[in-house]
Amino acid sequence: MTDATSVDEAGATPPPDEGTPPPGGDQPDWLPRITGVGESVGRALLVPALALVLALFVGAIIIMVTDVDAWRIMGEDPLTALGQMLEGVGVAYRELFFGAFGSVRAISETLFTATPLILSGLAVAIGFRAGLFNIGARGQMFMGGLFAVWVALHVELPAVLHIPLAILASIIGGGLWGGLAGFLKARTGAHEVITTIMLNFVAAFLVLWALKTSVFQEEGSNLPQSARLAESARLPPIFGSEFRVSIALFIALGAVFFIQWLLFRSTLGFEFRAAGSSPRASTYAGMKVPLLYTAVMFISGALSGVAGATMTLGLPPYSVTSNFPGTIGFDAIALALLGRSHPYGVLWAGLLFGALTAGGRTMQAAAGVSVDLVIVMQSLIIIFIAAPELVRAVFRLKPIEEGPTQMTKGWGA
Amino acid sequence: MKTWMKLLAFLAAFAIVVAACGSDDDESTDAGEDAETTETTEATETTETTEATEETEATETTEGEAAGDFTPVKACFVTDDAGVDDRSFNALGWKGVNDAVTSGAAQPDPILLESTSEADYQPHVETCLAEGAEHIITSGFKLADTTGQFAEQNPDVQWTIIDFGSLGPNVTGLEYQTDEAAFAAGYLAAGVTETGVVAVYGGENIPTVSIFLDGFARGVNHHNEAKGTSVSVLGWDVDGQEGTMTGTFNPADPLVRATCESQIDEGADIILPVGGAINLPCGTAIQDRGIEGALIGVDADAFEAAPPEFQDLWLTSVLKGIDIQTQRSIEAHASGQPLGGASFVGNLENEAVGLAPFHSWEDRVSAELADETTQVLEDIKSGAITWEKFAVGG
Amino acid sequence: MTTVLESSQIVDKNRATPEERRSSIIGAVLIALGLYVFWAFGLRVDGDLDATFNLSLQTDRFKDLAWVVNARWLSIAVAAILVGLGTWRLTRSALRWTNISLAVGFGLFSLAFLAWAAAGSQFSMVGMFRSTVILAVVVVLGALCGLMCERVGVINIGIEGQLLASAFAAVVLSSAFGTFVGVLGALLTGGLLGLLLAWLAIRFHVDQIIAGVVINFLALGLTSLMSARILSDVQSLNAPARIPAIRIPLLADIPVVGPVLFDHTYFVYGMFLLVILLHLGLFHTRWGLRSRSVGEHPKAADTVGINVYWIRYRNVVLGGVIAGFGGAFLGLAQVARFEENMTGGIGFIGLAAMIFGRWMPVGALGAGLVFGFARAAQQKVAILNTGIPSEFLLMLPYVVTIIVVAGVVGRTRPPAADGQPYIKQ
Amino acid sequence: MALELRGITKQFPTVLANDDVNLTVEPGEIVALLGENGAGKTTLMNVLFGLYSPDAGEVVIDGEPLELGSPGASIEAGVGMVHQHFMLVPVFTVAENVILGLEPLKSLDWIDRSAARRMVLDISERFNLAVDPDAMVEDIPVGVQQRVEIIKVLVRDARYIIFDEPTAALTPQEVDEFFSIVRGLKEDGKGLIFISHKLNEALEVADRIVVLRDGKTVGEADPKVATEGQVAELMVGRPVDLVVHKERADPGDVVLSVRNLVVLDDRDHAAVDGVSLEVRAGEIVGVAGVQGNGQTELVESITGIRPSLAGKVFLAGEDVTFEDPRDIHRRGIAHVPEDRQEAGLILDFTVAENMVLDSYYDRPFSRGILMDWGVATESSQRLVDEYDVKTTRVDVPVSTLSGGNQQKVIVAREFDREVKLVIAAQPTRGVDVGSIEYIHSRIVQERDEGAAVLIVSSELDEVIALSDRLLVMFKGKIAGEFDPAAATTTEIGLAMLGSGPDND
Repeated sequence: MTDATSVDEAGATPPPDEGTPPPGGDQPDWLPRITGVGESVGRALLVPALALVLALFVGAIIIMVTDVDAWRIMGEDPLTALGQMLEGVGVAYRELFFGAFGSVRAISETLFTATPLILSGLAVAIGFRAGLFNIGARGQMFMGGLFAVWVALHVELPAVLHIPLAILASIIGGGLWGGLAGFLKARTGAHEVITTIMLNFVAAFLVLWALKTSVFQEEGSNLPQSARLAESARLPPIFGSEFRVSIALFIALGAVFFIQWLLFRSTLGFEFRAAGSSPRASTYAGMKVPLLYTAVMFISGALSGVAGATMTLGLPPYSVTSNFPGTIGFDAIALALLGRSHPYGVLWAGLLFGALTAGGRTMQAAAGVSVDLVIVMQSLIIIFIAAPELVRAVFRLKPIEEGPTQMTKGWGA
Repeated sequence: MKTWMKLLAFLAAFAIVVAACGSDDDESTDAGEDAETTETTEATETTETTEATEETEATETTEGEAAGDFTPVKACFVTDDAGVDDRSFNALGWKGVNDAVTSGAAQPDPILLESTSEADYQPHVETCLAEGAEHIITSGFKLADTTGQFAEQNPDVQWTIIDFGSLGPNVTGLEYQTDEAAFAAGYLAAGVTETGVVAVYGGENIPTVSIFLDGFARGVNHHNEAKGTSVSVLGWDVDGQEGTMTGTFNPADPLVRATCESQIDEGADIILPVGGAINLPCGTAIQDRGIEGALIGVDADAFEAAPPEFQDLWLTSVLKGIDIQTQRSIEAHASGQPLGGASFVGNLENEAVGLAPFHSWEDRVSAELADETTQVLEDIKSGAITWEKFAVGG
Repeated sequence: MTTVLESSQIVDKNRATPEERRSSIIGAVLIALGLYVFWAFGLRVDGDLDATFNLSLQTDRFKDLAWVVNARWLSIAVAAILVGLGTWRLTRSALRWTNISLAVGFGLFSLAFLAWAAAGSQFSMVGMFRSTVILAVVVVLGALCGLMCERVGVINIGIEGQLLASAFAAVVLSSAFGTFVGVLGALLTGGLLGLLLAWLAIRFHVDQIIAGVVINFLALGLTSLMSARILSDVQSLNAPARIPAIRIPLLADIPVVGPVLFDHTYFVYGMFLLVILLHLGLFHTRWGLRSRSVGEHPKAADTVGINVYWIRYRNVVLGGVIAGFGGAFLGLAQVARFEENMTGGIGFIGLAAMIFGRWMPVGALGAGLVFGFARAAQQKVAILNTGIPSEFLLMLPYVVTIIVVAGVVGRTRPPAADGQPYIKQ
Repeated sequence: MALELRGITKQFPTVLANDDVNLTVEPGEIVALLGENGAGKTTLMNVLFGLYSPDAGEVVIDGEPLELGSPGASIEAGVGMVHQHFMLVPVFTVAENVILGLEPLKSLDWIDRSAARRMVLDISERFNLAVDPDAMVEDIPVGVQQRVEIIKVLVRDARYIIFDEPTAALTPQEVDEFFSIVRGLKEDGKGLIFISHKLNEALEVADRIVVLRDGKTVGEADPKVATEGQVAELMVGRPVDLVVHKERADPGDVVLSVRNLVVLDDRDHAAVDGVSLEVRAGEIVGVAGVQGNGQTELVESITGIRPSLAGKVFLAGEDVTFEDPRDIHRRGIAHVPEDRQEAGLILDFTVAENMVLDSYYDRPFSRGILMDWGVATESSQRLVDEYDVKTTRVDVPVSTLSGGNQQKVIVAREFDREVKLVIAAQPTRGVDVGSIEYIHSRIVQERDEGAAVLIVSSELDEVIALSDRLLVMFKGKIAGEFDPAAATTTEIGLAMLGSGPDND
């Protein structure tokens, strides 16, 4: 009674999420699945590129429509008004681009901004792979960051040891916070969506409180702000102190490769993916699914925790206030989805979002267009990429037979 | 192509709505602008009124010596992650910058950079520098370390930081001993209350918020001691330095209004909410519950600054002259004075903090109480009333 | 030959059934709670102190109702009941009432905690319950929106965005054209975003969670952008009239119940009405039967000629309208002002309430009230100067939710086809 | 007056399921549509019923063309279908399921429950289909669920009724009962299409037999004259051997011993209620019974997936009651689970990944925590060849394989090692004839190599053919033991209904 797809009609089963390589191709056997590039590069990039174009186009319309000054003269002099609107769009996009790629500083900013996004995006992605929806990246960033700050303030070590120890602390902090949600799901069935949302709030208040205790505060200060972190615990900038991009970037890249390896080359990753695709079959195959849930949430939390560490140990001026995760925890969900829960996908998506955010800052300064436009464009890009049919329809491309792009597993079981 | 059309239709509909509002409100827009300018002028008047009420000497004694003789400087304003619409220090700081433009001390179209997260501070400051700003105003203690660092690297630029002390020879720090005025407000509230219960609540238990609550609670206690009353203060524990917090500065969170209602339910009729716009839900609560209550504003004179429908609710406001000092800091710079690096601690003495007039509550505050309150203000200034003041800044 | 046929009354049981295990764990928890109450609230409170729970508001017709109780003795009584209840759970072989025992246990614990906090002082219990209802409104409406969608198999994670966008619409349209248009606009905006979700999920088979996330982003981005670029310039568009409370004659004068339930804006009445309507609707009407069939087994619905897509579109849009109602409450009944990101995550709490309430309207109401109660109660405790840092009180509602979800609710069963796109060949 | 399908063609992404198929059914006629699994029978009927839109062709009912692609239109035109996978909402009551789509209303939208109950009882009495209208569908046995499906169709006044594999899950008695229902419907003037791959049933009940193969009609047969062999050859396209070849069993030591086992199902009811059984090396023990009588839970408990409440399980003399699935698996159990797609395979994993699903953690497929995909791929390739799994490559998702080949993947995975005990549940459900033959022969081969085999199946023919010893389960208990060679289907069928002679 509970059949999803009928068995005896072979053709009726929908293809799975990951683009099935066309039969008869001559790639090495396991390579396409692992790299995610099964189709030709051109075809793979077409839809994302067109999605970006569409998002820019819609964004332009929004800039024009919300140009209050231009609308005021629209009645008397529509041409000038229109010209003013178009000029506004031009300036905004020019600044957006230059702010993201126009200089060494811009590129540094793009990479700097992308770093925690990649890490927390990976956190959400690995959750999706195991069939869990971790909305708690924000809370895990809080806890990871807090643990790292504690080590940075209270341990005295040379940098080569201090930094790894602080990162390790963030792994533990974030991991415990994520693992708690996983444990509760495994033991009591409490849904991770509920628990991670709630743990976000709990962590936020916990950090707010902690930063007011003498454990973290600078002596004599009563501000909710940590003391300056020890020099030895600060993540050293790559291109000198003028540019913010730090070795955190390498940590993030390392994490991408590590998660890639973990998911596709290790037994644990095999188990994660199995539990994500079919908890029942995994149980039948002898895997301990509840344990896997706890483990995957630990790893997911640990990744977010490291993201939190990069926003504390790696954020000049190296004193920590109560909102260091910003909106990264929620952007992470979008990133994971945009990257199709694939580590490399998350990497590219993180760089894209980093560029948009970094460029958005400059755009705000120079063109007076609120950074919120960046959020709108991010959501448009996600829509267009998640609904390739939509893009194809707009550009009148030949539709291709594709199954539903279902990447998440609903509420799991 | 159908999809395409739908998309366009959606956007067109959207455009029409906005256009409708725009054209519809052409007049009201102008009116709005007018109102804004009026507001500005009134605000200046207010300060004067304040000073008049306090019967102090003329304004000219403070920094702005030769008004009008300015070389306009390029100003750049960076908010903290609360954004410029926080109805608090960011908003007031930005107002100060614009006032400086009006007075000719700052060049027109000063740069405003709103932060949404802590990662924005440094790039925003860098943007200010890149845009050639001569005077950079950073708002809030969260920007302190960034400001200190860049001020050192850029000794030729004048900096002003709000709610923090000076960070170098070219950084003016603006701090406010607002508990002095809040003390007087507490005294006043204790005299006005009919239920014998007054209340305070804040957004988060952080110094810039708690300083108001602490001063207010002490003021109430002073009234009890001086007059033998037994007015109780809800929401702040002077000994424990803890109190009722909403945990958010978002006025739309139903918890904010519930917090205020909760205090009303306990009998409070005079309430001091501290934290941006979180006083507005309390105004709605007082109105909707139909109690004879009042609010006390903070930062600016709420009678002027808050939406008109609440005008009758403000007993007074605890003024914190961020706008004025920001303006003066820019003016000092523009008038050719050497770059300054002092911490300015605003207090009753230097009139950077104060108590706003009673406006619509004028009749309900007895002359006797008004005089007593004025006397309390004087006594604090003279040191006749003193207590362990709340530590400002880091 | 192994035709040995044993009866089911086997003595050598290897293991306890999951139910039995749960029952005894909960028994142990209750006993622990009881002992803690005895120690923390019973012994350590001054024996002479009374806690006064006010049962009326100043504005009530019948004033000065109060319940005065000795805090120590109340705590000791509660401790005794908790221990008794726990022991009963441990020994009793019948397994019913497990959840009810736990709920009663938590309720009593809260009472003892409040009595301890209020010892020698007083607070308004009616006010607390009144706040509980108000704090539940958006959460419940969000949850109802979610369950409207999920009952037909569409996961809606965009409740937050729907609330935010409709609050924006409510404020702007109400400022420009009056309250009626404002509320209508909010309902429409919520519905339109529902339509967008349905369109992406049904027409384009976009992963439903992605579609929901996109709606959140889109709503946040667009409203913040318009707020920054338009509302800050044209402030008259951000000044709507507030929607007043309607005091229901006679009913509002009933002691305790009146101020808690019958002196609110129509959003509160609307919430209760919706809960009742949806509950009856889902389980007693054609609409409900068809909706649930689509969420449980869309193909079965299809085979009896029910248009799965139409039902999904309809319910998701209606769900959006409900969220729009919640958005209008946020925008017009609280402060009557738009603030950027003014929902602040409450839509996600609504989502949690939906799961917590097991996809039932009445469950959603219960979940919303539990959350609302925790928020209201912590605010009362904050007033009482207990010395607990405000941050810990503020996190209490979230901690309570986690405990309740983990302890009471446990595994939940979503509609079988939840999140599954339905594709006809 | 007839129902006609003309030139129906339906293309799926990878398969041409129907290729210009024509079919006519007259009122008062039973047409059996025969064909192997995957021959396109169900697709054809789903087209007729409006679930699929065909790429070409038309349907004419009593002279009126039918709007295709809408079940509503088909129902309106008098077509009813009893689906193989029942189209019942498990959490609804019988009455709710029946009235879904034509709800009797009291006022406005309010459902008239008593009218609904009456509708069910009316039909149930008229056609002698006993059901309890207030029972929850997930709580009632499969046979009763089928009756609910039939009532659903009859309530809608269908004149042409399609039965898709209706006897698959029924006991012999239920099958007889079902046939008498079908004949009653025929006398009532209904036109009936009976889809099956069981020749004997088609021959018994049908007036006309139409055979489909690879999406095409390949012939018709008159049941009065045709023989099983002829029709079977028509179906498969080659002569078919329908008997399982095996030698007499030579039972050795006891391998599996189950004592007084009590197991709870998901809703905490004792699904297995004190079962004891033994399986010896070199014998095949079959467990027959209607689905839902505890077989699933019995198997899950023996394999360690579901904890038992009481009783013991011994494997080769060792107590394995509390061991987890992996340890039990390591002791040499091969488990072919009943639910291939949910429990046996991970559909979006590749063939290779599925081939190592329960052995990935050990050499040679991994060292430490590092997977060796090279070895896994090679090994999978070998198994694909050895077990004749039809797939283009081993790195395509297993969901692209047909049901029979999916099942072979599981069999290959489970059998390719030293096996002491084989537990196979519904090993050939939804599998084509060729694969059935193959899987059966592999099972017998395992027995002959000395493994103990426990077969659980609701297909009585299959257990009878395979088993050396036959147990019948009813309501969580062993309701009887039979010698499959000697016992009659009637005897066994009675035990399956709980009224066997051995049942006390």
